[in-house]
Amino acid sequence: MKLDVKHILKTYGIFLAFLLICIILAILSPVFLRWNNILNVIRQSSIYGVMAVGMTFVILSGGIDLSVGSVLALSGIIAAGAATAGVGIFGIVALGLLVGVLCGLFNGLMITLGKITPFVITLGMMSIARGLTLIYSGGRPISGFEGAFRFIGGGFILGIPFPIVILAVTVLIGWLVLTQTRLGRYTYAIGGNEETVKLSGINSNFYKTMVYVISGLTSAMSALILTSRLNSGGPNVGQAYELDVIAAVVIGGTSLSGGRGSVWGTLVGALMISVINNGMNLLGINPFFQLVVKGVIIIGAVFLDRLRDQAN
Amino acid sequence: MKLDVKHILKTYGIFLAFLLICIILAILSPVFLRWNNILNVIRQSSIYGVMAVGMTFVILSGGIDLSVGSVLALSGIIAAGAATAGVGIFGIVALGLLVGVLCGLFNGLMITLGKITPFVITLGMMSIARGLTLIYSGGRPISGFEGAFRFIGGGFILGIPFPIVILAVTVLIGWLVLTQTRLGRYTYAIGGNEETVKLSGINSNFYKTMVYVISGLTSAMSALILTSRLNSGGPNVGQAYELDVIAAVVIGGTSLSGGRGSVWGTLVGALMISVINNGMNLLGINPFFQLVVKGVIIIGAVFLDRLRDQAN
Amino acid sequence: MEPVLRMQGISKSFPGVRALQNVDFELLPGEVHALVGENGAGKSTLMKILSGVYTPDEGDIQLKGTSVVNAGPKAMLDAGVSVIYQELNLVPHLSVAENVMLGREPRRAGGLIDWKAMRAEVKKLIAQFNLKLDPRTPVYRISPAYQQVVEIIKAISLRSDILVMDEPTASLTGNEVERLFEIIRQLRSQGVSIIYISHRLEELWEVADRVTVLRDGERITTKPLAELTVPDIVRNMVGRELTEQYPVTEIETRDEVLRVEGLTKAGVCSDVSFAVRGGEIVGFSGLVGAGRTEIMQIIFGYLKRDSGKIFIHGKEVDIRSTRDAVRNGIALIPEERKRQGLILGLSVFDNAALAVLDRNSTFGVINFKKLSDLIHRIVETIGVKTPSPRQLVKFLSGGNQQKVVLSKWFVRDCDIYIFDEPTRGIDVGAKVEIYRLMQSLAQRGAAVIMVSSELLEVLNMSDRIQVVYDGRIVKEFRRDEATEEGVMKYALGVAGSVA
Amino acid sequence: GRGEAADGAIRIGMSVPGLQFPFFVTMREEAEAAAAELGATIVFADALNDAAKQASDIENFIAQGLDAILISPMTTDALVPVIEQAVAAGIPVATVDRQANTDRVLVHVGADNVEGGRAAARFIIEQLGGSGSVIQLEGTPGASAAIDRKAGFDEVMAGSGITVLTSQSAEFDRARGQTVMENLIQAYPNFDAVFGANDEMIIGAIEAMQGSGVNARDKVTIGFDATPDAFAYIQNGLLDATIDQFPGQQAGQALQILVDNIRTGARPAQSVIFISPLPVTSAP
Ligand SMILES: Nc1ncnc2c1ncn2[C@@H]1O[C@H](COP(=O)(O)OP(=O)(O)OP(=O)(O)O)[C@@H](O)[C@H]1O
Ligand SMILES: Nc1ncnc2c1ncn2[C@@H]1O[C@H](COP(=O)(O)OP(=O)(O)OP(=O)(O)O)[C@@H](O)[C@H]1O
Ligand SMILES: [Mg+2]
Ligand SMILES: [Mg+2]
Repeated sequence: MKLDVKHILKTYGIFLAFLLICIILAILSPVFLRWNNILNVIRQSSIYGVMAVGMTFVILSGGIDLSVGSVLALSGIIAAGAATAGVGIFGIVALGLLVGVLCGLFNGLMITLGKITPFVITLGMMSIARGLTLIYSGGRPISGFEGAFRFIGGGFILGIPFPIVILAVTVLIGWLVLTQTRLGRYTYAIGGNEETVKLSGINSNFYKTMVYVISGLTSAMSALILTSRLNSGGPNVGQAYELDVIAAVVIGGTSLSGGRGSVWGTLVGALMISVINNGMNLLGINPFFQLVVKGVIIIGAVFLDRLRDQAN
Repeated sequence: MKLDVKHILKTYGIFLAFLLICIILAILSPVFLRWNNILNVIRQSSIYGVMAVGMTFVILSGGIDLSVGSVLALSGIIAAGAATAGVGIFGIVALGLLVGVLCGLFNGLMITLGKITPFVITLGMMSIARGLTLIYSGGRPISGFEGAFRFIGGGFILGIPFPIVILAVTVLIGWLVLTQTRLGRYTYAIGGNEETVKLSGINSNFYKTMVYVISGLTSAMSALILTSRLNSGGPNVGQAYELDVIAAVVIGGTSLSGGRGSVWGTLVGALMISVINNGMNLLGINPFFQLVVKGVIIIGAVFLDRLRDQAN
Repeated sequence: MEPVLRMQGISKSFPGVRALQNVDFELLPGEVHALVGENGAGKSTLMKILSGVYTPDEGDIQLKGTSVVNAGPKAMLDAGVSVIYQELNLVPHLSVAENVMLGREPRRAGGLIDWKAMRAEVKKLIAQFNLKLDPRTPVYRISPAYQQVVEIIKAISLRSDILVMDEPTASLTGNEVERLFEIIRQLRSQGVSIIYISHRLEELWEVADRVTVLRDGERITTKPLAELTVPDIVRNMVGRELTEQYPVTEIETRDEVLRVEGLTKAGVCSDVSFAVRGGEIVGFSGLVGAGRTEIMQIIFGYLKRDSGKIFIHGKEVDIRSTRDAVRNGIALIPEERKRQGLILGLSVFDNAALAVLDRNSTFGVINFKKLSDLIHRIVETIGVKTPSPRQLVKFLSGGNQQKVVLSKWFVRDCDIYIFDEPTRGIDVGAKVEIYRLMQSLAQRGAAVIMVSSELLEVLNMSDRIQVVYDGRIVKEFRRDEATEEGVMKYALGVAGSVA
Repeated sequence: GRGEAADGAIRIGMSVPGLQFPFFVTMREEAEAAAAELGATIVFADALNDAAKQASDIENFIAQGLDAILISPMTTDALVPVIEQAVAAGIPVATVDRQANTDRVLVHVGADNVEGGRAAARFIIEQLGGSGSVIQLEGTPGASAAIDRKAGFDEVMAGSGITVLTSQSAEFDRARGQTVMENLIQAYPNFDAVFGANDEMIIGAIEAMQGSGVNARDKVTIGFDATPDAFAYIQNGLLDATIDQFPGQQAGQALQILVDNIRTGARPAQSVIFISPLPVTSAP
């Protein structure tokens, strides 16, 4: 028996912590479990969640990407610019994603070929992309889009908000890529022991670069959701998102030193952050106290999860 | 000859990049090299610089401390509260430092005994300390201090601003501790391979905890400088400082994976960030472009330094 | 016969070290060519040049007549050269199967990895070794010996023309070694050329055809093994006559220093009791996985025990941490040097000083003058080959790294020394030095425990031998009653069930 | 309105861009006091300076079925979708201080930031007698308050005889205001006036002057937001004026209109109410 509990905690520690939080909230607030509120929470987590899938790749490979928030802003403002200039929906999406991919490509190439540590290069990119966003927009939001583009953030498919669909698809694809493709397995391998990967004749630089491209891509996807949802691209959106996104990944059990973790943990991490925010709003907790409560919950949840690490 | 250049770059890469930036600024702005401006820049870097010394310990040990900005705020507001309540200068300083030490102790104990990863626990502390600051202050600055306390941020010793004296002493002590004491050597060793340290009969948990206590202490020192200098403690000071402080350490050549780096590099990293900001103000660069310029300079400087890494 | 590989005039220097000087090396088709030399002689460096990890300063490499110098690891792999590196090269959190097939994953249509095919393939390979190993196990969970086998399987499965094995048997014991030799012979008969590096000189005659001896980065000789004896090779390696392999000294045994009673930890060991007197060397023998390492780690306070008592000088001590153990005068030289013994990114000095900083500092401030003298003396006595004590340990040869681990504990005066596989990867000359040092510790009155998988070493060095099987001590031999067969019988668990 | 909650209390959701700005701290405190007088309670959310979080907060308000929403939106457009969503769900919405680009809100009570910038510029021109030089400290690049205050200020300055020496961002932050001003004192030692786009920055700048041997009393200084700290500096003679946008009054009026609407269904006579921002030169 004892072993069983340990095994469950070991594998699902953070998931159980998450359930516990949900149960407590359901007891404290009748609103929490209402269908609309549940959709709300998941939709809210979609922005972080989608980016966090890309960040999971980066962190699994042993790297870090601080530029996600700024890349989101740049990609969003360019999509917004295109949308107000009358570009069609496919053009907008393509352009937005392209911006993210290019930023990621730049990060990846500077890390692999330029041999600069990921922290520094993505910190630089964070500053540069934000600056470009301000320059492009003149510091002003760009607003007011047509129907098709608005669907991305505001539409529904079979009663499910479209951002939730995007999140689900992204997590699923992320999981498939990580477990079923060479790109995914090499991502783990590079984070575990890059030297071995190189000695096995694998072009690790290519795969490492790809990981940052993926992160750029998911940032751009979040940008499209957010821009559409807010009906406006703003030069200041996404500020300090990197911390929340990395937090979702790390809370989800992915090791910051790379090589170990999963996209499911990340999903739970992202949902947990949304649920905490939602719950505190529902309960009307004083905003000053909210910060304390949030900190305590995050620590507490991971404390439960630590049993898993101990077992390893 | 070729070897010599390589050797110099290898050891002093970031220092040379820093000099280059200074030379360019000196050419572009006649004001840059004026004695007053130099004192200015160094004094401005003292806040980040002092914290970055503590952060160097943390990162050398293989950890990270995201809570420095919030701990600074908490420590500062409590010092400010004490100052306006008429507590004497020694009481203020002792109280401020105590707050930092306690926060660091909490971080350290949760990491070593609670076995929670540093990222998560210090992220939680970041939120908790900020919340406590807001609760204590009611969200408002606490302002207006007496002479003695104002000396810390505004005084001079032999024509040198006192914050610069504090910075110099902190870097010097940091360097001595890192190179000449067990605590310092164990910090490197823990960052290099904690298992080996444990198997060498060393109580690594104690030393690891100390590292976070030091970081809490330096955050509190910066809090005293900043609070005194601003003549007010604010609930919002120090936001996003963690990124700049970690950047100073990493730009200074300390490896984020631990075990390698020095406090001198950190000093150069902190000075560099101040110099870039100062230079852009002096040159009156458009604030939008400032972000781009800053990003490019940071990447460029570290690019120069990468030659050092390659040699290793 | 036309050689498949010809390396000519290879030279390579690192800062402060001339690793190779004008070395020639030839490999014939279907030949097993042994490469031997002292620690730091340049064996691994030569092989890393062959595999494209290093580029030589000078010299040419020809594979079947075409020059391939400077081609890089991938090109050499593609050209049919595969290498089992001395330092394990596995990805800890990937499975055994994935590690074996890394870079060559079978794929289904659509590019997805074909897990079934992969597992089946690796299962077949594992079967060759008669191992019970699930291909799905992550490699960090298996013992170093099994990890070594995984490396071997990986290299063999590449089906290369040239296979380099850099000390493949260092962490293996009897059974696995036998299987490895069979496989080597089989490969040879298929025309594969093998370069075989080892410090266990006796085993060369079982597999190798010719031998090349390196000394201080120079090639001393290349000859068929049939023309040589162990002393010949040793003479070529060290440049002088080495009289004895196991030094003999009479050491007077004193009072009991360490006594362990009923040490038990679920799933690891049960009811382990033994005692060691001052001046005694007690050997622990057993198969890989018998639990010797864990027993020692429990005594050293690194693993928690469920029950059992530890007495030092007759007094029960409460050891809850490694710090308690060291304070009570225990030293443990661990078996996995890279993971448990060294800090690769720090210098030789820092590593060697790690366990004695507390004794050489006042109020936490280190007395470097006193410490330097001590460290320099030991590093010299043990013979760590390094350009300077400031050299980072990661740049030392494998054997020299092991010597640094030994230095770390020799500088500290302890009452009890536990050596776990102390001579793994150590050359013959240095082994003798280490045996002497162990004896001098015993002479000083210390209790010495030696865990080793090299049976001969245990037999020759121990006053008494404890045989461990499945977490228990199943038999104790006195020196005069121990034989190879006797010890093996108990280690295999055969005799235990009878008795 | 959809009537009152079971216990009779009206619950109004209030969302502001960030409590890191003392302006909104004041607004929140005075709003809570005003709500209490009206027999309502405030459910408060801090957007932490993030439009996406603010949108989520409003969604959470809707999910809770609050009776009304009082919002100071992060940007003019970003919150429009959720505001319209709330109105569609039958929840009356009022905006304060910052406006939202929609005609669905019940009322907007605000003080025009552009007008505030103009007022600050006029004050400096008057104090300097029409000639001299000024340093401008802008807010966070891209923030609407920063853009608008700067726009109004620049517009009036352009037509005057006063030179704007430089305009740098200090991100609405006191410590940044201090360092940026220290740097600018080196580059432009002969300035006559400083405009800080909020009180935090101008206070930082005053501390910079005092610490660099420039007497702030000799310079014309004006901030923005009328925070208690600013009044303390005014009392000391270090600060000349601050632009008051009367956050409490804004929130109070908006709350009154919301409560009336819930109780009686009444709609205000005007759907946009502006309170003129004024430079104040002495503590209240
Ligand atoms: N990357 C490196 N940087 C500096 N010195 C090196 C490096 N690699 C090897 N050396 C040095 O080159 C010499 C030869 O090392 P090598 O690893 O080839 O020895 P080896 O014969 O394999 O020894 P061992 O039996 O101990 O494995 C040693 O002195 C070693 O310290
Ligand atoms: N991290 C781990 N997780 C699970 N099982 C492990 C782990 N490490 C080792 N084992 C298993 O525990 C057993 C002991 O392994 P180990 O190599 O430590 O043996 P040992 O006690 O050192 O053997 P020896 O007697 O040769 O010293 C083996 O069966 C091994 O596969
Ligand atoms: Mg070797
Ligand atoms: Mg063992």
